[in-house]
Amino acid sequence: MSVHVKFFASLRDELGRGEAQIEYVSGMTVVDIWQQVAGNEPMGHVLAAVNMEYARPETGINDGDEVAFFPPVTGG
Amino acid sequence: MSVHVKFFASLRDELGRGEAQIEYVSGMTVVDIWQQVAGNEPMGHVLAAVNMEYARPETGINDGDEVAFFPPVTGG
Amino acid sequence: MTVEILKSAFDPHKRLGDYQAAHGSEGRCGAEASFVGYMRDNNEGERVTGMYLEYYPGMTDRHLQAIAAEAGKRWDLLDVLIVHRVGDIQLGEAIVLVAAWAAHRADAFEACRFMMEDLKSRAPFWKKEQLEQGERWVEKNTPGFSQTGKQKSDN
Amino acid sequence: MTVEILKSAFDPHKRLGDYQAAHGSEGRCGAEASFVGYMRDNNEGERVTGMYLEYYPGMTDRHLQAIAAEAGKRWDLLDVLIVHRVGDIQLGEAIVLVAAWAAHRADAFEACRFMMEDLKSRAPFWKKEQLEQGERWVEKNTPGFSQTGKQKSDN
Repeated sequence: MSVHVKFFASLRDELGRGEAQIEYVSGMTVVDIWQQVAGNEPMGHVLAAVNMEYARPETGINDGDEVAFFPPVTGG
Repeated sequence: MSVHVKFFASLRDELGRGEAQIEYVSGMTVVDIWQQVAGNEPMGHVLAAVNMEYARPETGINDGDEVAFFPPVTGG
Repeated sequence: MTVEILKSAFDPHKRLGDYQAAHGSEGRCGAEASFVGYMRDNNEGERVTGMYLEYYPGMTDRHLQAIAAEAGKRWDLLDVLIVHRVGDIQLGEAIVLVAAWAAHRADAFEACRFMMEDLKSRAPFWKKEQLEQGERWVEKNTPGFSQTGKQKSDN
Repeated sequence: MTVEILKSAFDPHKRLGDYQAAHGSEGRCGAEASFVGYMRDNNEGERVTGMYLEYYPGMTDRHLQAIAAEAGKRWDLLDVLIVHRVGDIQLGEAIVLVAAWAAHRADAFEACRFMMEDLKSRAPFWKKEQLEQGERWVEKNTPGFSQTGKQKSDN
Protein backbone atom coordinates (compact mmCIF):
# COMPACT_ATOMS: atom_id res chain seq x y z
CA MET A 1 0.00 0.00 0.00
CA SER A 2 2.24 2.80 -1.22
CA VAL A 3 2.73 5.57 -3.76
CA HIS A 4 6.10 6.19 -5.34
CA VAL A 5 6.89 9.89 -5.60
CA LYS A 6 9.56 11.54 -7.80
CA PHE A 7 10.93 15.08 -7.89
CA PHE A 8 12.84 16.70 -10.74
CA ALA A 9 15.18 19.60 -11.44
CA SER A 10 15.08 22.63 -9.12
CA LEU A 11 12.29 21.07 -7.07
CA ARG A 12 14.49 18.08 -6.25
CA ASP A 13 17.25 20.47 -5.19
CA GLU A 14 14.85 22.45 -3.00
CA LEU A 15 13.34 19.37 -1.35
CA GLY A 16 16.75 17.78 -0.97
CA ARG A 17 15.64 14.41 -2.37
CA GLY A 18 14.77 12.84 -5.71
CA GLU A 19 12.10 10.46 -4.51
CA ALA A 20 9.88 9.43 -1.64
CA GLN A 21 7.62 6.55 -0.67
CA ILE A 22 4.20 7.59 0.66
CA GLU A 23 1.65 5.34 2.33
CA TYR A 24 -1.40 4.94 0.14
CA VAL A 25 -4.72 6.02 1.63
CA SER A 26 -7.96 5.42 -0.23
CA GLY A 27 -9.30 8.58 -1.92
CA MET A 28 -6.05 10.52 -1.85
CA THR A 29 -5.31 13.07 -4.60
CA VAL A 30 -2.21 14.64 -6.10
CA VAL A 31 -2.39 17.64 -3.80
CA ASP A 32 -2.65 15.37 -0.75
CA ILE A 33 0.62 13.77 -1.76
CA TRP A 34 2.18 17.19 -2.34
CA GLN A 35 1.25 18.33 1.14
CA GLN A 36 2.82 15.25 2.67
CA VAL A 37 6.12 15.80 0.89
CA ALA A 38 6.29 19.61 0.87
CA GLY A 39 4.49 20.55 4.07
CA ASN A 40 2.62 23.84 3.92
CA GLU A 41 4.24 24.96 0.66
CA PRO A 42 1.47 25.61 -1.94
CA MET A 43 1.85 23.81 -5.29
CA GLY A 44 1.90 27.13 -7.13
CA HIS A 45 3.53 26.56 -10.53
CA VAL A 46 4.63 23.05 -9.65
CA LEU A 47 3.45 20.53 -12.26
CA ALA A 48 2.40 16.97 -11.50
CA ALA A 49 2.21 13.70 -13.41
CA VAL A 50 0.57 10.44 -12.41
CA ASN A 51 2.03 7.35 -14.08
CA MET A 52 3.86 9.66 -16.50
CA GLU A 53 0.77 11.55 -17.67
CA TYR A 54 0.11 15.16 -16.68
CA ALA A 55 -2.33 15.37 -13.76
CA ARG A 56 -4.15 18.09 -11.81
CA PRO A 57 -4.00 18.69 -8.05
CA GLU A 58 -7.41 17.05 -7.70
CA THR A 59 -6.49 13.96 -9.75
CA GLY A 60 -7.16 10.79 -7.74
CA ILE A 61 -4.35 8.36 -6.92
CA ASN A 62 -4.42 4.57 -6.88
CA ASP A 63 -2.26 2.27 -4.84
CA GLY A 64 1.08 1.67 -6.56
CA ASP A 65 0.91 4.80 -8.73
CA GLU A 66 4.02 6.79 -9.61
CA VAL A 67 3.45 10.47 -8.88
CA ALA A 68 5.96 13.08 -10.09
CA PHE A 69 6.33 16.76 -9.22
CA PHE A 70 8.44 19.17 -11.23
CA PRO A 71 8.88 22.84 -12.12
CA PRO A 72 7.76 24.38 -15.44
CA VAL A 73 9.54 22.64 -18.32
CA THR A 74 12.39 24.31 -20.22
CA GLY A 75 13.38 21.95 -23.02
CA GLY A 76 13.81 22.50 -26.74
CA MET B 1 14.81 54.37 -79.64
CA SER B 2 13.54 50.94 -78.66
CA VAL B 3 12.19 48.76 -75.89
CA HIS B 4 13.35 45.19 -75.46
CA VAL B 5 10.45 42.83 -74.68
CA LYS B 6 10.71 39.30 -73.25
CA PHE B 7 8.13 36.53 -72.85
CA PHE B 8 8.36 33.54 -70.54
CA ALA B 9 6.88 30.08 -70.06
CA SER B 10 3.39 29.37 -71.45
CA LEU B 11 3.10 32.95 -72.70
CA ARG B 12 6.20 32.50 -74.87
CA ASP B 13 4.67 29.31 -76.26
CA GLU B 14 1.36 31.04 -76.99
CA LEU B 15 2.95 34.06 -78.66
CA GLY B 16 5.38 31.85 -80.56
CA ARG B 17 8.42 33.96 -79.65
CA GLY B 18 10.65 34.67 -76.64
CA GLU B 19 11.38 38.29 -77.35
CA ALA B 20 10.53 41.33 -79.42
CA GLN B 21 11.94 44.74 -80.18
CA ILE B 22 9.38 47.59 -79.97
CA GLU B 23 9.90 51.15 -81.13
CA TYR B 24 9.97 53.51 -78.16
CA VAL B 25 7.34 56.28 -78.13
CA SER B 26 7.40 58.96 -75.44
CA GLY B 27 4.77 58.37 -72.73
CA MET B 28 4.19 54.72 -73.47
CA THR B 29 3.17 52.34 -70.66
CA VAL B 30 3.38 48.60 -70.01
CA VAL B 31 -0.11 47.98 -71.37
CA ASP B 32 0.73 49.87 -74.58
CA ILE B 33 3.62 47.48 -75.13
CA TRP B 34 1.36 44.52 -74.37
CA GLN B 35 -1.16 45.62 -76.98
CA GLN B 36 1.56 45.92 -79.59
CA VAL B 37 2.81 42.38 -78.98
CA ALA B 38 -0.46 40.59 -78.18
CA GLY B 39 -3.00 42.49 -80.28
CA ASN B 40 -6.44 42.66 -78.72
CA GLU B 41 -5.74 40.02 -76.07
CA PRO B 42 -6.37 41.57 -72.61
CA MET B 43 -3.50 41.27 -70.09
CA GLY B 44 -5.77 39.37 -67.67
CA HIS B 45 -3.53 37.41 -65.30
CA VAL B 46 -0.39 38.20 -67.27
CA LEU B 47 2.31 39.74 -65.06
CA ALA B 48 4.78 42.37 -66.18
CA ALA B 49 8.23 43.52 -65.10
CA VAL B 50 10.17 46.59 -66.17
CA ASN B 51 13.94 46.27 -65.86
CA MET B 52 13.41 43.13 -63.77
CA GLU B 53 11.09 44.74 -61.21
CA TYR B 54 7.36 43.97 -61.08
CA ALA B 55 5.34 46.67 -62.84
CA ARG B 56 1.68 47.53 -63.37
CA PRO B 57 -0.11 47.97 -66.72
CA GLU B 58 0.04 51.74 -66.23
CA THR B 59 3.76 51.83 -65.36
CA GLY B 60 5.59 54.23 -67.66
CA ILE B 61 8.39 53.02 -69.93
CA ASN B 62 11.67 54.72 -70.78
CA ASP B 63 13.71 54.30 -73.92
CA GLY B 64 15.98 51.26 -73.63
CA ASP B 65 13.93 49.55 -70.91
CA GLU B 66 13.58 45.78 -70.74
CA VAL B 67 9.91 44.85 -70.38
CA ALA B 68 8.92 41.25 -69.58
CA PHE B 69 5.53 39.54 -69.67
CA PHE B 70 4.86 36.20 -68.01
CA PRO B 71 2.12 34.02 -66.55
CA PRO B 72 1.53 33.57 -62.78
CA VAL B 73 4.66 32.13 -61.18
CA THR B 74 4.83 28.50 -60.07
CA GLY B 75 8.21 28.03 -58.38
CA GLY B 76 9.18 26.59 -55.03
CA MET C 1 22.69 36.06 -46.59
CA THR C 2 23.07 33.80 -49.61
CA VAL C 3 20.93 33.13 -52.67
CA GLU C 4 21.79 30.39 -55.16
CA ILE C 5 20.16 29.33 -58.41
CA LEU C 6 21.36 25.85 -59.35
CA LYS C 7 21.19 24.03 -62.67
CA SER C 8 21.99 20.62 -61.23
CA ALA C 9 20.77 18.47 -58.35
CA PHE C 10 21.82 19.25 -54.78
CA ASP C 11 21.55 17.55 -51.40
CA PRO C 12 19.59 20.02 -49.26
CA HIS C 13 20.68 18.59 -45.90
CA LYS C 14 24.34 18.54 -46.86
CA ARG C 15 24.01 22.07 -48.20
CA LEU C 16 22.45 23.22 -44.92
CA GLY C 17 25.18 21.57 -42.86
CA ASP C 18 27.98 22.88 -45.06
CA TYR C 19 26.52 26.36 -45.06
CA GLN C 20 26.21 26.45 -41.32
CA ALA C 21 29.73 25.13 -40.86
CA ALA C 22 31.09 27.86 -43.14
CA HIS C 23 28.96 30.78 -41.90
CA GLY C 24 28.37 29.54 -38.38
CA SER C 25 27.33 32.15 -35.87
CA GLU C 26 28.08 29.50 -33.26
CA GLY C 27 26.90 30.47 -29.84
CA ARG C 28 24.65 33.35 -30.90
CA CYS C 29 22.33 31.13 -32.91
CA GLY C 30 19.58 29.40 -30.96
CA ALA C 31 17.21 28.56 -33.79
CA GLU C 32 17.27 27.34 -37.36
CA ALA C 33 14.06 26.87 -39.34
CA SER C 34 14.26 25.37 -42.79
CA PHE C 35 12.04 24.16 -45.57
CA VAL C 36 12.76 21.84 -48.48
CA GLY C 37 10.39 21.48 -51.42
CA TYR C 38 10.70 18.28 -53.45
CA MET C 39 9.39 17.22 -56.82
CA ARG C 40 6.30 15.10 -56.32
CA ASP C 41 5.12 12.27 -58.55
CA ASN C 42 1.62 13.68 -58.90
CA ASN C 43 -0.20 16.97 -59.24
CA GLU C 44 -3.91 17.65 -59.55
CA GLY C 45 -4.62 13.94 -59.78
CA GLU C 46 -2.20 13.21 -62.59
CA ARG C 47 1.01 11.23 -62.56
CA VAL C 48 4.05 13.44 -63.13
CA THR C 49 7.27 11.86 -64.42
CA GLY C 50 9.58 14.86 -64.68
CA MET C 51 9.73 18.61 -64.60
CA TYR C 52 11.38 21.55 -66.28
CA LEU C 53 11.75 24.74 -64.26
CA GLU C 54 12.12 27.97 -66.22
CA TYR C 55 13.32 31.24 -64.69
CA TYR C 56 14.12 34.80 -65.70
CA PRO C 57 17.91 35.16 -65.48
CA GLY C 58 18.68 38.36 -63.66
CA MET C 59 15.20 39.07 -62.31
CA THR C 60 14.84 35.75 -60.48
CA ASP C 61 18.12 36.18 -58.63
CA ARG C 62 17.27 39.79 -57.84
CA HIS C 63 13.84 38.82 -56.53
CA LEU C 64 15.24 36.09 -54.26
CA GLN C 65 17.78 38.59 -52.90
CA ALA C 66 14.91 40.99 -52.20
CA ILE C 67 12.95 38.29 -50.36
CA ALA C 68 15.95 37.51 -48.16
CA ALA C 69 16.53 41.21 -47.47
CA GLU C 70 12.87 41.80 -46.63
CA ALA C 71 12.91 38.89 -44.16
CA GLY C 72 16.00 40.43 -42.56
CA LYS C 73 14.13 43.70 -42.11
CA ARG C 74 11.02 42.14 -40.61
CA TRP C 75 12.66 39.67 -38.22
CA ASP C 76 15.83 39.53 -36.12
CA LEU C 77 17.85 37.06 -38.17
CA LEU C 78 21.48 35.98 -38.06
CA ASP C 79 21.52 34.54 -41.57
CA VAL C 80 19.38 33.40 -44.47
CA LEU C 81 19.94 30.83 -47.22
CA ILE C 82 17.80 30.37 -50.32
CA VAL C 83 18.70 27.70 -52.89
CA HIS C 84 16.48 27.08 -55.92
CA ARG C 85 16.85 24.63 -58.76
CA VAL C 86 16.17 25.47 -62.40
CA GLY C 87 16.18 23.36 -65.57
CA ASP C 88 15.38 19.64 -65.69
CA ILE C 89 14.36 18.13 -62.37
CA GLN C 90 13.91 14.44 -61.58
CA LEU C 91 11.35 12.81 -59.33
CA GLY C 92 12.15 13.22 -55.64
CA GLU C 93 14.84 15.85 -56.16
CA ALA C 94 14.90 18.98 -54.04
CA ILE C 95 13.53 22.03 -55.87
CA VAL C 96 13.97 24.64 -53.16
CA LEU C 97 15.70 25.06 -49.81
CA VAL C 98 14.96 28.04 -47.57
CA ALA C 99 16.56 28.45 -44.15
CA ALA C 100 16.59 31.17 -41.51
CA TRP C 101 18.92 31.34 -38.51
CA ALA C 102 18.09 33.48 -35.48
CA ALA C 103 18.73 33.81 -31.79
CA HIS C 104 15.07 32.98 -31.15
CA ARG C 105 12.71 30.46 -32.68
CA ALA C 106 9.76 32.75 -33.51
CA ASP C 107 11.98 34.85 -35.78
CA ALA C 108 13.42 31.79 -37.52
CA PHE C 109 10.04 30.08 -38.04
CA GLU C 110 8.20 33.16 -39.22
CA ALA C 111 10.96 34.34 -41.54
CA CYS C 112 11.27 30.88 -43.12
CA ARG C 113 7.54 30.71 -43.75
CA PHE C 114 7.39 34.26 -45.08
CA MET C 115 10.22 33.61 -47.53
CA MET C 116 8.60 30.43 -48.86
CA GLU C 117 5.22 32.11 -49.32
CA ASP C 118 6.74 35.10 -51.10
CA LEU C 119 8.88 32.80 -53.22
CA LYS C 120 5.82 30.71 -54.18
CA SER C 121 3.63 33.68 -54.99
CA ARG C 122 6.09 36.16 -56.53
CA ALA C 123 9.48 34.72 -57.52
CA PRO C 124 9.78 34.31 -61.31
CA PHE C 125 9.85 30.55 -61.82
CA TRP C 126 7.59 28.49 -64.03
CA LYS C 127 7.13 24.74 -63.88
CA LYS C 128 6.44 22.57 -66.87
CA GLU C 129 5.40 19.07 -65.92
CA GLN C 130 6.07 15.94 -67.94
CA LEU C 131 3.02 13.68 -67.80
CA GLU C 132 2.56 10.27 -69.36
CA GLN C 133 0.42 11.93 -72.06
CA GLY C 134 2.76 14.83 -72.77
CA GLU C 135 3.71 17.99 -70.96
CA ARG C 136 1.92 20.98 -69.48
CA TRP C 137 2.75 24.28 -67.83
CA VAL C 138 1.58 24.41 -64.22
CA GLU C 139 -0.98 27.21 -64.13
CA LYS C 140 -0.71 28.44 -60.59
CA ASN C 141 0.58 27.81 -57.11
CA THR C 142 -2.18 27.57 -54.53
CA PRO C 143 -1.89 29.54 -51.29
CA GLY C 144 0.15 27.90 -48.58
CA PHE C 145 -1.65 29.07 -45.48
CA SER C 146 -4.44 27.01 -44.02
CA GLN C 147 -6.65 28.34 -41.27
CA THR C 148 -7.05 25.16 -39.33
CA GLY C 149 -4.61 22.56 -40.57
CA LYS C 150 -5.88 19.55 -42.55
CA GLN C 151 -6.46 21.84 -45.48
CA LYS C 152 -4.77 21.25 -48.75
CA SER C 153 -2.01 23.36 -50.16
CA ASP C 154 0.30 22.88 -53.08
CA ASN C 155 3.80 21.65 -52.33
CA MET D 1 7.27 8.47 -36.96
CA THR D 2 10.40 8.43 -34.84
CA VAL D 3 11.32 9.90 -31.47
CA GLU D 4 14.86 9.78 -30.11
CA ILE D 5 16.36 10.94 -26.83
CA LEU D 6 20.13 11.19 -27.18
CA LYS D 7 22.80 11.37 -24.51
CA SER D 8 25.56 12.48 -26.86
CA ALA D 9 26.02 15.13 -29.55
CA PHE D 10 24.46 14.67 -32.98
CA ASP D 11 24.69 16.40 -36.35
CA PRO D 12 21.11 17.53 -37.07
CA HIS D 13 21.56 17.96 -40.82
CA LYS D 14 23.21 14.56 -41.23
CA ARG D 15 20.47 13.01 -39.10
CA LEU D 16 17.80 14.61 -41.30
CA GLY D 17 19.47 13.43 -44.47
CA ASP D 18 20.05 9.91 -43.15
CA TYR D 19 16.50 9.69 -41.86
CA GLN D 20 15.01 10.75 -45.14
CA ALA D 21 17.24 8.35 -47.08
CA ALA D 22 16.10 5.48 -44.86
CA HIS D 23 12.41 6.35 -44.61
CA GLY D 24 12.05 8.19 -47.90
CA SER D 25 8.55 8.53 -49.22
CA GLU D 26 10.21 9.60 -52.47
CA GLY D 27 7.77 10.99 -54.94
CA ARG D 28 4.87 11.48 -52.56
CA CYS D 29 6.70 14.01 -50.41
CA GLY D 30 6.58 17.58 -51.61
CA ALA D 31 7.49 19.38 -48.41
CA GLU D 32 9.81 19.05 -45.45
CA ALA D 33 9.80 21.61 -42.65
CA SER D 34 12.36 21.32 -39.91
CA PHE D 35 13.62 23.15 -36.87
CA VAL D 36 16.91 22.86 -35.00
CA GLY D 37 17.42 24.44 -31.59
CA TYR D 38 21.03 25.11 -30.56
CA MET D 39 22.65 25.94 -27.28
CA ARG D 40 23.29 29.69 -27.15
CA ASP D 41 26.12 31.44 -25.35
CA ASN D 42 23.81 33.80 -23.51
CA ASN D 43 20.41 33.89 -21.83
CA GLU D 44 18.66 36.75 -20.13
CA GLY D 45 21.72 38.94 -20.50
CA GLU D 46 24.18 36.52 -18.93
CA ARG D 47 27.00 34.57 -20.51
CA VAL D 48 26.30 30.83 -20.52
CA THR D 49 29.23 28.42 -20.82
CA GLY D 50 27.51 25.06 -20.69
CA MET D 51 24.26 23.30 -19.99
CA TYR D 52 22.83 20.21 -18.37
CA LEU D 53 19.49 18.95 -19.62
CA GLU D 54 17.49 16.79 -17.23
CA TYR D 55 14.52 14.69 -18.32
CA TYR D 56 12.03 12.21 -16.88
CA PRO D 57 12.96 8.80 -18.30
CA GLY D 58 9.78 7.17 -19.48
CA MET D 59 7.52 10.19 -19.37
CA THR D 60 9.65 12.35 -21.66
CA ASP D 61 9.76 9.72 -24.37
CA ARG D 62 6.03 9.07 -24.00
CA HIS D 63 5.25 12.77 -24.22
CA LEU D 64 7.33 13.24 -27.40
CA GLN D 65 5.55 10.25 -28.94
CA ALA D 66 2.23 11.86 -28.05
CA ILE D 67 3.26 15.17 -29.65
CA ALA D 68 4.22 13.37 -32.86
CA ALA D 69 0.95 11.42 -32.87
CA GLU D 70 -1.10 14.55 -32.24
CA ALA D 71 0.58 16.32 -35.15
CA GLY D 72 -0.25 13.34 -37.33
CA LYS D 73 -3.91 13.64 -36.36
CA ARG D 74 -4.13 17.38 -37.01
CA TRP D 75 -2.25 17.55 -40.31
CA ASP D 76 -1.76 15.31 -43.34
CA LEU D 77 1.81 14.14 -42.73
CA LEU D 78 3.96 11.48 -44.33
CA ASP D 79 6.45 11.27 -41.47
CA VAL D 80 7.70 12.99 -38.33
CA LEU D 81 11.10 12.98 -36.61
CA ILE D 82 11.84 14.37 -33.14
CA VAL D 83 15.37 14.15 -31.72
CA HIS D 84 16.18 15.69 -28.32
CA ARG D 85 19.45 15.79 -26.41
CA VAL D 86 19.73 15.20 -22.67
CA GLY D 87 22.69 15.41 -20.27
CA ASP D 88 25.70 17.69 -20.73
CA ILE D 89 25.51 19.98 -23.73
CA GLN D 90 28.29 22.14 -25.13
CA LEU D 91 28.05 25.58 -26.66
CA GLY D 92 26.69 25.54 -30.20
CA GLU D 93 25.51 21.93 -30.08
CA ALA D 94 22.07 20.99 -31.32
CA ILE D 95 19.57 20.46 -28.49
CA VAL D 96 16.51 19.56 -30.52
CA LEU D 97 15.57 18.62 -34.08
CA VAL D 98 11.94 18.47 -35.20
CA ALA D 99 10.94 17.66 -38.77
CA ALA D 100 7.67 17.05 -40.59
CA TRP D 101 7.27 15.64 -44.08
CA ALA D 102 4.08 16.10 -46.06
CA ALA D 103 2.73 16.23 -49.58
CA HIS D 104 1.99 19.94 -49.09
CA ARG D 105 3.89 22.75 -47.43
CA ALA D 106 1.18 24.14 -45.15
CA ASP D 107 0.89 20.79 -43.39
CA ALA D 108 4.65 20.45 -42.97
CA PHE D 109 5.17 24.02 -41.72
CA GLU D 110 2.26 24.04 -39.31
CA ALA D 111 2.98 20.60 -37.89
CA CYS D 112 6.65 21.46 -37.32
CA ARG D 113 5.74 24.66 -35.51
CA PHE D 114 3.04 22.96 -33.45
CA MET D 115 5.42 20.21 -32.33
CA MET D 116 8.11 22.69 -31.28
CA GLU D 117 5.65 24.82 -29.32
CA ASP D 118 4.17 21.80 -27.56
CA LEU D 119 7.65 20.45 -26.87
CA LYS D 120 8.76 23.80 -25.42
CA SER D 121 5.70 24.25 -23.25
CA ARG D 122 4.91 20.69 -22.13
CA ALA D 123 7.67 18.13 -22.73
CA PRO D 124 9.44 17.18 -19.48
CA PHE D 125 12.93 18.66 -19.90
CA TRP D 126 14.71 21.02 -17.54
CA LYS D 127 17.77 23.09 -18.38
CA LYS D 128 20.46 23.94 -15.88
CA GLU D 129 22.82 26.59 -17.20
CA GLN D 130 26.47 26.93 -16.29
CA LEU D 131 27.34 30.59 -15.86
CA GLU D 132 30.70 32.11 -15.05
CA GLN D 133 29.45 32.67 -11.49
CA GLY D 134 27.99 29.19 -10.99
CA GLU D 135 24.92 27.41 -12.26
CA ARG D 136 21.18 27.99 -12.31
CA TRP D 137 18.03 26.22 -13.35
CA VAL D 138 16.26 27.98 -16.22
CA GLU D 139 12.91 29.03 -14.79
CA LYS D 140 10.71 29.07 -17.84
CA ASN D 141 10.48 28.99 -21.60
CA THR D 142 8.84 32.07 -23.04
CA PRO D 143 6.12 31.67 -25.66
CA GLY D 144 7.33 31.21 -29.20
CA PHE D 145 4.59 32.97 -31.14
CA SER D 146 4.93 36.63 -31.95
CA GLN D 147 2.03 38.60 -33.37
CA THR D 148 3.99 40.78 -35.71
CA GLY D 149 7.54 39.49 -36.05
CA LYS D 150 10.41 41.45 -34.50
CA GLN D 151 9.24 40.30 -31.11
CA LYS D 152 11.49 38.37 -28.83
CA SER D 153 11.09 34.72 -28.03
CA ASP D 154 13.31 32.26 -26.28
CA ASN D 155 15.26 29.88 -28.46
